[in-house]
Formats: sequence, structure tokens, C-alpha cells
Amino acid sequence: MQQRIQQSGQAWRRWKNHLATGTAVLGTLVVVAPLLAIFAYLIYKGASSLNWAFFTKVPKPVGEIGGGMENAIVGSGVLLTVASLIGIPIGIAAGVYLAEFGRKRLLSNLVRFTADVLNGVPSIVMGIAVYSLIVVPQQHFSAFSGGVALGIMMIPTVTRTTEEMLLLVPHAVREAALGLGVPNWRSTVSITLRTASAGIITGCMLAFARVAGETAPLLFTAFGNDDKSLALNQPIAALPLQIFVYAVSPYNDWHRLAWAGSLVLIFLIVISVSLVRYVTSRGVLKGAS
Amino acid sequence: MGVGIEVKDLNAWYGSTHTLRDIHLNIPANHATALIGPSGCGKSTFVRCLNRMHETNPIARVTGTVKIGDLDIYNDVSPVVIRRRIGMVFQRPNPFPTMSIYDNVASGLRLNGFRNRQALDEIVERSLRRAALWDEVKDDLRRKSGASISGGQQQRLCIARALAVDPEVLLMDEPASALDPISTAKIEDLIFHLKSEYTIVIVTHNMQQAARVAEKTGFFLNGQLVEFDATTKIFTNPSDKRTEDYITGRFG
Amino acid sequence: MGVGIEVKDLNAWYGSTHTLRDIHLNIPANHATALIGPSGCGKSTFVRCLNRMHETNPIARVTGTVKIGDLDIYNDVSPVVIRRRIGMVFQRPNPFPTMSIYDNVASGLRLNGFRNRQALDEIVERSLRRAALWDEVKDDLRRKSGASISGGQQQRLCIARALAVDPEVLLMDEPASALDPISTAKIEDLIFHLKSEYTIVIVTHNMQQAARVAEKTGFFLNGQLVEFDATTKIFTNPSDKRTEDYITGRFG
Amino acid sequence: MTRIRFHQNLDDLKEKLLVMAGMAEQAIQRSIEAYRVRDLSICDLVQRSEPAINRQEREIDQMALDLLAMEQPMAIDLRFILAVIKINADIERVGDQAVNIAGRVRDLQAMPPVDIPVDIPKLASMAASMVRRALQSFIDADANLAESVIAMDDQVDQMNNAIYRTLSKLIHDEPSQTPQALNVLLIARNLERVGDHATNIAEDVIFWVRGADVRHHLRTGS
Amino acid sequence: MTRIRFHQNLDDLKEKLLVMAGMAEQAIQRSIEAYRVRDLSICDLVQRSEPAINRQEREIDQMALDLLAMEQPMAIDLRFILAVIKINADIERVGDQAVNIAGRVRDLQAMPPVDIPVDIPKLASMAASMVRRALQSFIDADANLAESVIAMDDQVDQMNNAIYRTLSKLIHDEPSQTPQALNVLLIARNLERVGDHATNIAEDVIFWVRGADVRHHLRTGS
Amino acid sequence: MSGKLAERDVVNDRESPDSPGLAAPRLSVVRQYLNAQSDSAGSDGFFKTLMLASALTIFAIVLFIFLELAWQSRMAIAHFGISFLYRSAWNPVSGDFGARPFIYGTLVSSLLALLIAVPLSVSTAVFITEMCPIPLRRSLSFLTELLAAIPSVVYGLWALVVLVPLLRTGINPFLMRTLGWTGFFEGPDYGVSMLAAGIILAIMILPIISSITREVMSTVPQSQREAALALGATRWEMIRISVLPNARLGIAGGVILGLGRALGETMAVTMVIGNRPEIARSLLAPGYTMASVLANEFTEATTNLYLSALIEIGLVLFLVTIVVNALARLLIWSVTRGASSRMA
Ligand SMILES: Nc1ncnc2c1ncn2[C@@H]1O[C@H](COP(=O)(O)OP(=O)(O)OP(=O)(O)O)[C@@H](O)[C@H]1O
Ligand SMILES: Nc1ncnc2c1ncn2[C@@H]1O[C@H](COP(=O)(O)OP(=O)(O)OP(=O)(O)O)[C@@H](O)[C@H]1O
Ligand SMILES: [Mg+2]
Ligand SMILES: [Mg+2]
Ligand SMILES: O=P([O-])([O-])[O-]
Repeated sequence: MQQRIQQSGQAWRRWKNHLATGTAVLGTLVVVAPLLAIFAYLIYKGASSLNWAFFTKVPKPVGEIGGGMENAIVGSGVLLTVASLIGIPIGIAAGVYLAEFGRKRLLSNLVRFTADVLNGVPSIVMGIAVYSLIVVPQQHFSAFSGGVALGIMMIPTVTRTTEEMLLLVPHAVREAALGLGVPNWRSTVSITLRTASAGIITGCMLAFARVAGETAPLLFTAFGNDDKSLALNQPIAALPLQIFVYAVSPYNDWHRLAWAGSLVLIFLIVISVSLVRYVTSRGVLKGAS
Repeated sequence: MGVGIEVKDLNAWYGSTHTLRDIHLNIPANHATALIGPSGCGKSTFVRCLNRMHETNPIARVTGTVKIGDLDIYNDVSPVVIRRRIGMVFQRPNPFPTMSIYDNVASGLRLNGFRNRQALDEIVERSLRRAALWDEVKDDLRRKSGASISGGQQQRLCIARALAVDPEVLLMDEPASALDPISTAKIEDLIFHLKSEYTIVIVTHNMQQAARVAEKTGFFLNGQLVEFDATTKIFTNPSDKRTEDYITGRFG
Repeated sequence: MGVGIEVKDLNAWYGSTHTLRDIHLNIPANHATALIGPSGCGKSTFVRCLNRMHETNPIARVTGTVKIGDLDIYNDVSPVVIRRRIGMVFQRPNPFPTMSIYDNVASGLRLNGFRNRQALDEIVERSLRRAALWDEVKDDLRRKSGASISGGQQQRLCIARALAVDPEVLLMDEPASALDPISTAKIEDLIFHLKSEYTIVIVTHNMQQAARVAEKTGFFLNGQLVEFDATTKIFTNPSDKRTEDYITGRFG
Repeated sequence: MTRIRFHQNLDDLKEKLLVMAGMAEQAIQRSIEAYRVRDLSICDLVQRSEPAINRQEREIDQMALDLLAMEQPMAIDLRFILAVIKINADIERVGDQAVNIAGRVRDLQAMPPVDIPVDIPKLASMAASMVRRALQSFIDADANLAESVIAMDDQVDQMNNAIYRTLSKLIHDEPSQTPQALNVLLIARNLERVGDHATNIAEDVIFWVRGADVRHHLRTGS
Repeated sequence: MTRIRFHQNLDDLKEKLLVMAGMAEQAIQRSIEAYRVRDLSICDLVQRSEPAINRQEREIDQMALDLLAMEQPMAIDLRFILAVIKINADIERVGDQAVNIAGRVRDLQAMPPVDIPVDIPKLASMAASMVRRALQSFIDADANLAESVIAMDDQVDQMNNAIYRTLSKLIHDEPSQTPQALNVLLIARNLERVGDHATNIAEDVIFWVRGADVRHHLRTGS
Repeated sequence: MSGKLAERDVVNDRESPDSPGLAAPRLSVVRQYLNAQSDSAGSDGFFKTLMLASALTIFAIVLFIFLELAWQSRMAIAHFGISFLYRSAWNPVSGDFGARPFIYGTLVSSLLALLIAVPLSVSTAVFITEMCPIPLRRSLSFLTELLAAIPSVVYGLWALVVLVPLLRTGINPFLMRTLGWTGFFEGPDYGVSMLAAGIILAIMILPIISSITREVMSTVPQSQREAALALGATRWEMIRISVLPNARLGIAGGVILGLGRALGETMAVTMVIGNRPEIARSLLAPGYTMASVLANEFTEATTNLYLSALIEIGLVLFLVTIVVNALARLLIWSVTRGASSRMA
């Protein structure tokens, strides 16, 4: 009746356990290493070019000393604002539809699928599409078109995170609201969305961070501008664009500026993300799922 | 004050499963009425039909009449209006986790656009007092989230939230089954006090609980109401063999 | 067959909260022993100390000796070995949802490198039979996932899974508190049958449950073992005033 | 919720009660036998059986208490246990009556034998039959049979009153036989009380089976 | 788990039982009063009180049943309810004894008055005091007091036996007074039974308070 | 918060007896207010429509992109037909275009990236959620997520000046020596290569996959872990039987997201892949991806056919994305059939 498990194999099990632990530690180190390497390199190369002028001056022509990236910093700000205004509301609304009303399986699956496809659409293709959608009819590059391109790129991430986060909200919370005689829309906006807000904000931040560093879609839309501009219907500079231009240039000065620009871009992204996170107070850049 | 509930010919379905069959029932006003029965017999479905929560399930269907007081809830009004008049408390405490205790209690009114600050303060305090929670939370009203208190307190918070919209009927679907005995006793005491002012319908798996709080008890089986009678009668001397078998554990 | 458990001077902490204080206790072999007490008194912590699950919590600490039979579990062996000899069943059924019913039961043995197909088949069948689940699942053994059966069945599946590694002791932390009365009665019957072959320790909030299944009952309060005696004694005539107050509901 | 063990326990309880009832009934029968044949050894037997009955009574009460504490009995089960507790007390007192009768027989034995013109064995068989029927109604959960027991009580009372009158007259007529007559009178009283206890048992059975409390309703007078 | 209402219900139950006990005690006292002053109107009073006591008994039993079914009482509470159920039965029977005594007094009244040289009132006051003490021990949950009640039972028994002997002798000596003597004898028996019931009550109190079943232990003989 | 007067104002007069003969009892302020509220059926409908419109916007955008690409590339489509997909030629001068090397490059670089990134990100996630001391946990997750905040140009730059030289001088010679016999690692070694692209893509998708994996792992209920531990599982066995199976759906989701990103990634890849439209077995050889060719040559496209062919490359990339997504979905669906899709 009684059968005891043989004791053999215990050593092997223990060994496997250690092996797995070792692998995980190693993997983590391998992941963290390039990050540290990139940061170290950026600081090493770029920090020396950072000064007040960098933030307050527009670029100088080649050869002249000084100049900064004020135009690009401001431009990125404008572009990202436009992008967020387009991408976040549409993204969240679509996510709400999928999670709360998406009972028609076929339609919601289709939307979900196209969102995934859109997520995978290369940024360059997005640039081309927006180019022919807005730039060609308007006949000039513009900040607005750049913002639209980035905004569209934000949508799928925001949508999918919103949906997932809403689905994580317990059904009981919805029932509680409905049971109080709260209209459906009110319950969705004030209860469900609010309950899931931490996760949704994370998703928005992820999307934001992603498009903040995008270059390709801006090539044919925002185009770049050597002067500071706030106009939506004019070409506008952007940090990644500027970095790209400097980076592929043959001048050492400009290379340094590119590194410094990268440093600034990363810090701006991290700071804005952290700020939002801090305000909504939950861990930084908490992953989307 | 509470109003009576008159249920006639109620039938309910989930998809093609016929979950409730021809329920006839008069629930007296200002009393507690308990519903018992084995798992899956339709108790939850029944109470959810009383405030039209049943239809929030896309595959659900219902026929028959339910009158709350003089109001035929399936014909006279919209579900939203009905649910404002009938409070509901669920099996697991479900406070809004992102809201403070105060906001939780105020939510039923706020979400319907009620803005009078002072009145809200009063209503919140009164509801929390009625739910026997005021003394425990009055110092953290706005600081603590609804999810940061203990399970038993959460459930009383949910009761307070339901009371804040001044309902006439309070539906409770196994309100204490997720709680420990001490919290359960508190909830039971609470129900006992509330029933002079509200019509209370409580679903429970715990027969002693039904016995302790309710004047009337209904026994459901396979979607049918087998027996509905005074609680003492049901628990000491039921008329129907099936009821007797169930409460004495001769079942299944 | 089961072995007795001897607990001496057991103290346990979560961070700096002293959760168990100086527990002395002898749990008899091949009997069921129930642990009761108000929420937060340390029952779960206590049973988790018996199979060294307590220490899986990073802030947890424990001192004292626990002997399972002749084995001093905190000094003689590794936790992995101890947990294999002591089965545990938790409050909420936790079958592995990605495994079939068969694989769930076999998982403990497979972990230990047990590969003999035929023997495995037999053990799975025997364990499921012992857990009174065989007849209900035998046709879907490999087709159904462990999560696709009802809650009561899941809990019995978890018991079968624990039995499959042939433990000497079975720890159960409120094994039926998430179940409806019929499933609960099945689990109780099961415990009643199992206790001739295993030493069973069961935590429960339901005093009648303790009364029904256990020969001995211990009452915990604020991390201390207030009284440990024959179950009938505890429930009809306890020696300690605090026990009396708790079981008669004069508490808190 | 198949509480199989609980219902087995209830059966055990019933079984135990029936065993005890059997002992009590036997004691009555023996005491009357002792009366009939004036045999002191039978009296001994009866008196020696009392501790056993008392022990049974305590065990049954304890078992009922345990079941109440441990099993949350409801409805018919609860009424059953309460009926058992009450029947238990009655049976114990039936046993007591048997002992009392045996004591009276012992006293009688110490006196010169006289012919007492009352039919104690008949009264006894009547009372015993009431007890037996009450128990049968308990075994069969037969409320109708229990009602018939209650109806019999009147007869026993009448018989007892008749005996009282007879004996009263006898004493008046034959003062020398007073001690014997008094003892017989007390035996009759004891038997009447046995009948009362049987009536109580029958009422408890009806209460258990029907859930209706028939005390002081059906009973025409105690 | 502050089951306040339940404990209020237990208090109500106790209250009700005490009211009933008061009625029963009063009935005994009145019946003895009737005996002393030979007053038929008092007999009437006693006999009219019986239905009320019976009603009380049924109500108390029902209440106890409801509490058992609805409140899962445990330990001391459970023992209390069981004690109440038993005490209830005993009190009701005390009431019955009072009615019986009243009946005997009625019979006596119909006969020529004679002087019976036994002190029934003393026995009665003894028995009544046992009942009162038993109830006091119940009110105070005082097991020691209850033990003293059980100790008193022997005295009552002795007194009763003395009365039996006296009356036996009286009948022998004065056959004409037989009916009266017999009635007094039965009254004494009734009072002895009242003592028995008080003893039972005391035992139930001890069981409730201490959780120990003292029946047939302390009691020296029934 | 007190005030008896206000109490009477606000609170209904439950206690006051109804005036006899009057049917309707006095209603409390709350009740009156609520009864006066509309039933909101209209606003609910409007809200739902709005949400639906947003959802459909996504669909419309994708459809628009597709149509736009198809329209712009109509010339190339007409000219080359289906053969565009498998022809290897890429000669702007002669006007001879085929997408094969680009498709190859895109798929191989992305697969390579997945091969590298998936194990790494899963083991990182496992380390962070299951093994790491609590104080370290937050900072480690923060660090891995910082990777997501680095723009792709920066990655490209860094890869160009740090990674590529490192590969050329350190790693590649080693790979050639040890694994050269497989044919995947043979010279000549330029540094810029498919391998470099794969690595940089892997670094870029790591944070996505690992943060999602970490997230789903942390939602695996503690009870599942305890179930395994209580059976006598070691930590690794616990991870293997409770954590990974329960998280696999989420992990797959993360992988799809990462794959999408890798397929479409432009700048960084362009900088390190070598940009040569050839198919070579060796991973050390340069390659070209669809996104890179678009980025590099879009502005230089001189002829209409050239431009049209480039845009058709975009179209193909778009279609590849769809196919890959569909395949991944099928895969997930077939793996999870039978099991419940959401863990409680
Ligand atoms: N959402 C649902 N979809 C489909 N069927 C359902 C759903 N909810 C309940 N049912 C079915 O309806 C029947 C009644 O369910 P209901 O929840 O009302 O039972 P219940 O008496 O409340 O049981 P419990 O005591 O377990 O809560 C059951 O057979 C159940 O399978
Ligand atoms: N993971 C934990 N971290 C910190 N403190 C804990 C943890 N788990 C339990 N405690 C504390 O330890 C004490 C004992 O908890 P334990 O879970 O053992 O109680 P319990 O008797 O099982 O209660 P319940 O009946 O509610 O399950 C409680 O005060 C609780 O707050
Ligand atoms: Mg339910
Ligand atoms: Mg616990
Ligand atoms: O129990 P009794 O003494 O009244 O027969």
C-alpha cells in the first residue's frame, strides 16, 4: 500500500535548481550590461557638451562654435503634445470599447487584430502614409502631420494596455457601480477607468516613451527646422531628428551634439514618465500587459 | 421605509438554461427575508432579477412581473432608476479601491450628479453610522482607501454605500460568506437593526444565519421556490419533504 | 500511516510582529486535529510552520522545534524533503490550471523523477479514489484541465494531489471555507475517512466543522494556544473562560 | 450535504435509547413478577439494574449534548434529539418506579401475606403495554400509535382510581391489613406514574414526528 | 462574534422559566394553604392556574427549540438551554403536584374533619424551600447552592417516611380515619415528589454551570 | 459634520408617521433628488457610439495605410506582379526591383532578435519576480524599463560606435573559430551585419518582453506557487510548474508585441545591418531590411517606378506584419485551447 519515493535524483534536482538560479542571474546581468554601457557611453561622450546654451540656443551652422538644441527640445514638446492629444483619447476609447462593449466577437477581434498590426507597422511606413494623407494635400511639411504620425503610433499600445487593464478590473467593481443605479457611461468613466488608471497611465507612458524617440515617421512629416517654432502648420524640429542629422554628419562637433542630444532626450523621457508616475504614485514605467 | 416586493410568474434564463421557473412570492416590507438552497439553485439569479442586474449579463433573459411597492420594475421604469431604489450588497466586499472611504459612501450620489457638499457630509456620516462603521473609520474617512480596511469593514462599507442612496429595498447576496465569524456576527447584527427600516432580502448558504436574521425564509431548489414560510417554521418544522431533507443534510 | 507531531517552544514572526508565542503541542498520529480561533490569531501561521512554508515568506522568521515523528524538521532536513512528507491543502482550491486532472495528481511524483507509467496510473487512480473524486472525473482524466471542474471538485483534486506523494501528515488550512455546503460535507466526509491513515491538522472557522471531523481541538488566541483538548470537551465544556467566550460568541 | 455519519449517530442514539428502554421495561416486568410470586431475589435483580439504567441515561444525555454541539441538527433531527432527551428522562423514571415497586414488594414480603383483592398485574400489564407501545411508536416514528398510547392513559387512571377505592375500603374494613394495603396502593400509584411516563414518551414521539406539540391537548388530564 | 441578541434571548428564556417557576411554587404554596385552612376556593385557584403553567411550558420548550435551531448554541449556552428544557419539565410537574394536592384537599373537605397528627405544612415548607433554593441557584448560576438542595432531599425523604409510618399506624389504630389519612399520605407523597423535582432542577443547574453531570452521583437515592 | 438642524433638512423623515389618508409618504432629499434624475439611456447610447467610433478609427487607419500603400505602389505591382516577392534584383538604374533580400533580412533579423531576447527577458523576469531580494527588485525593474526609453537613433549610434567594433574585434572571430563549421558564422567579417542588427533589435525589444513577462508573472497567484512548494518542489521546479505555465499566455503576448516592434524597427537597424540587398547564409554578412531600404532610399527615389517599388516594399512589410501577427495569434490560440484564458 505504502510506496515511498526513491531518494535518488534529489542531488540532481538540487543541482538543477542552482543551475536555473545561475542562468537567471546571468541573464539579468546580460540585460543590464548594455544599458549601463549605453548610459556610460552617452555620459562620457555627451556630458561635456551640455551647458546652458544647449537648452537655450538654436543650432549654429557647421564650423561655428556653440549653438544648442532649443528648437528641437521645443519641437519635440509640441509634437508629443499633439501626438498625446490624438493618440491617448482614441487609444483609451478604443480600449474601453474592446473591454466594456466588445461583445460582438468578430468586430472586437478585428479591431484587436488591426491594433496589433498597427503596432507592427514600421514607423517609416507610418511616415509615408501620413505624408500622403496630410503633407501632400497641404503641400508642405508641418508639425501637425508629425504629431498625427506619432499619435497614430501611440494608439495601439494605449488601446491594448487599456483593454488589458480594464479586463483586470474585477467584475465586482462594475456590478457595485451598476447596483448603485449609476449610468453605464458614468460607471465606466468614473469607476472602471479610474480603478484601472495606474495601468492605463503606464501604457500611455510606454507609448509616449516609444514615440518620443521616433525618427523615421518625422522624416517626411515634421521634417525638421533649424529655428524654434511653435506653429502647427510649419515644419518643426524634433530631438530624434536633430540627433539623427548630427549623428550621420561627418563633423565631430555635431557627433558630440548628437550624444548630448541623446542624453537630453533620454532624461526628458525618463523625467516626464517618472513625473506622471510619481503623480499617480505607482512604480516607474510599470510594464504594460 | 421599505416597500414590499411582489413577484409573479418570474422565469429567468441564461442562454438556453432555464434558471428560474415560475416564481411566485410576496416579500414583506420592513422585514428580512432569507433565501436558502443548494448551490446553483438560482438564488443569486433571483435576487438579481429583483433589481434588473440579471439583464446586465448579455445572455440573460427574464419574463414575469416584479413589483417593488407599486412599481412594476420591468415595465414602468429603466433599470438605472430601479437600481437607485434598490440597494445591493454582494458576496465579496467590492468597495471602489481607488476611492477613499468617504468617496465610496458618497459615490452613489456623486456619480448621479449630487454635489451639495454639506448634505453629502451628513449623508455619509449617517450611512456609516447605520452600517455600524462610523466609529471605526471616522478618523480616516478621506485618508484611507476603501480597499485598505479589513474584509468585514469593507463589507459594512459596501452596506453604507448602498444605504447612502436611501434605498427602499436592500438585496444581499451571501454578504458574509467571505468573512470570519466575528465580522459575520457584526453584519448579522447590522441586518437585524436595519430591517426595521428597509425591506431586506438576503441569500445565504449558512442556515443558522438565515435563522438568526430573517423572519421569513424561502427554499429554492432547481430554479423553483419549494417553500416559503416563517423562518422558525422552516427550520424547526418545514412542510415540504425536500426542505426538510435539505436543512437536515439528507440531500444529494 | 501518519506520525505524530510534537511542537515545542514554537515562536514565529512576520517582520517584527510576534505572531506565535511559545506554542507547545502534541498532535496525535492518525487522528484529525482542528485548530480554531478568531481571525488573525495565528492558525495559518502555525500550520505553515509545520511544513516550513512559513519561511517562504521573505520577512518571516521562526524558532523552536517541530518534530514530525522522529524528524526534527528545522534541523534534520531540507524544506523540500519535509514538504514532500507533509501534504498541504489550502483555503482556495489551487489546482494547476494548465495541467490535466491526471497531471495535477501526478505532479508531485513527477517532480521527484518518478517515471514508471503504469505505477503512476495506479497511484493517480488510488489517490483520486481516496479523495472521493475518481467516479466523477475518471472519464475526463486527461482531457479536462484542473481548473475546469467545480470548486468542490477542485478542492478534492488538491487533496488527491497531496495524497499522491503519500504524505504522513495532511495540513489543511480552511479547506472548505470557499465551498458550498454540499461540497463542504463531501470534504468533511473525506477527512473523516482519511484520518485513519494520515495525521490530519485542519484549520477552520466553522466550529461545527471542527466538531464534526476532529477528535482534538486547539483554540488559538493572539498567537497563543489557549486550550487543547478533546473536541467534545472543547465544544460542550471548555476549561478556559476565553475558549468558552469564543465558542459561545461572547467575544470581541 | 450528505451527512451520513451524523445520521448514523442519530441511529446509534436511538439504538441506545431503545436498549435502555428495554432495560426499564424489563425492570417493571420483573418487579411485578416479584410482586406476583413474592420473590426477593427478583427484587434484588430489579434494584441492581438501576445503576445500569442510570448510566445509560447519562450516556444518552451526553451523546445528545455532543450531537447538538457538534452537528447543528435542524428540524426533524433537532426534534428527534430533543425527544430523545425527554424520553430518556421518562424512561429513567420508569426504571425508578420499578425500583420503588421492588422496594414495596420487599416491604410486603416482610409482612404477613394477605389476600389483597386488586389486580395489580393487570394494571401493570396495562402500564407496561403503554410503555411498549410508546416505544414501538418511537421505533416506527408512528404518531398514530403514539396517540393510542395517550388514549390508554385514561384507562390506567381509572383502574388506578378503582384500586384506590377498593384499597381504601379494604383498609377501612380490615385495619390489620393496612400496611399491606398501603404498599399495594403505592405500587398502583407507581404503575400509574409509569403510565404517565409512557404518555409523555408518546407525546414526545408525536412532537418529533409531526413537529406539533400535543402536550396538554390530547391528554385529557394528567 | 458578539451575539448580543442571542444572549438577550437566553435571558428572556430564563426570565420566562422563572415566571413559570414562580407560578408553580405559588401553586404549591396555595395548595398547602388550602390544606391548612381547608378552603376550596384556594383549591380552585390552584387548579385554574394549571393551564397557564402548561402553556408556559409549551412556550418555553418552543423557544428553546427555536434557539437550538437558529443559534447553534455551544458549550455553556447549549448546556443552559438543555438545562432549561429539563427544568421546564420538572417545574411543570411541580405544578401538577400542586393540582394533585388541591384535588386531595378537595376530597378531604368532603370528609368529616379529623385531626391528623402529621406536620404536612412543615414538609411542604421544606419542599417549597427546596424548589425556591433550586431556582435561586438557577438565577445565580450557583452550583454550591444547588448542591445544598440535593442534600436537603434526604431530609424530605426521611420526613416523608416518618409521615408514612405515622399514618400507617393511624390507619391501623383508627380505621375510621382511613380516607383522610390516605389523602394526607398521598399529599405527603406529592410533596416528596416536589422535592425530587427540586433535586432534579438542582442537578440541571450544576450541569449547566459546571458542565458536569452529577445525576446519580451526589444523589444518595431517588 | 454634525448639526441636528441640517440632519432634519437632509435626512428623510423616516421616523415621522405618514399623514393618514395620504398615499405618498414624504420622500427624503436624497430620494427626491435621485428620482428627479433622468434614466440616462440616451447618454449611455452616445457614449457607446463614441467608443465604437474610436475602435473603428484604428481599423480605418490600418485600412487607409493599406490602401494608400497599395495605391502608391500600383505601378510596381503592375510592372512586376507577384514576382516582386521572390526576385532578388534591386537595381534602380535598370529599373529592376525585387523584394526577396529585404523580406529575408527583415524576417531573419527579427527572428534572431527574438531568439536572443526571449530567453534573456524571461530569465530577467524570473530573476526579478522570483529570486531577487526585495530591495533590489524595484531598481532592477526600473533599469530594464529604462531600456525602453532610449530612442532607436541612440541605439543605432551606440551600436555603430560601440557594438560593431566590439563584434568585429572580439566576438565574431571567436564565433568563426568555434561555430564557423555551421556556415552561419563565416567571413568576411565587416562588423555591420545581420548579427549586429539582431543583437541591437534584441536589446530594443528586451524591455518590452521582459516588463510584460514580469507583469504577468507577478499576477500569477501566490496560491499557485504555494501549491508547488507544498508538494516539495524546489524553487526552479516551482517556477517551471506554476509560474511559467500560468504566465505563458502573457509571455506570448509580450513576444508578439516585441516581434512587431522588431519587424518595423528602422533607424537602429539601418545603421548596423550593412544595407546590402543580398541573401547570405552567414549571419556575419551584411543584409538589408524592408524598413531600412525605405528609410535609406525613399528620398533618393528618382523614378516613379523606383518610388513605386519602394512603396511596394512598404506594402509587403505591412503584409508580412499581418501574416506574422496572424500566425502568432493562431499559435497562441492553439496552445491555449481548452485552458481558461485568464488566470483568476
Ligand atoms: N453567468 C452565467 N452564465 C451562465 N449560466 C449561469 C450564469 N450564472 C449562473 N448560471 C447558471 O444558473 C444557475 C443558477 O445560478 P445562480 O448563481 O443563481 O445559483 P445560486 O443559487 O446563487 O448558487 P450559489 O449558491 O452557488 O451562488 C446555475 O445552474 C448556473 O450554472
Ligand atoms: N504575509 C504576512 N505578512 C505580515 N503579517 C502577516 C502575514 N500573514 C499574516 N500576518 C499577521 O500574522 C498574524 C497571524 O496571521 P494568520 O494568517 O496566521 O492568522 P489566522 O489565524 O490564520 O487568521 P485567519 O483566520 O484570518 O486566516 C496576523 O496578525 C496577521 O496580521
Ligand atoms: Mg449565488
Ligand atoms: Mg488563516
Ligand atoms: O416524575 P414523577 O415523579 O412526577 O412521576
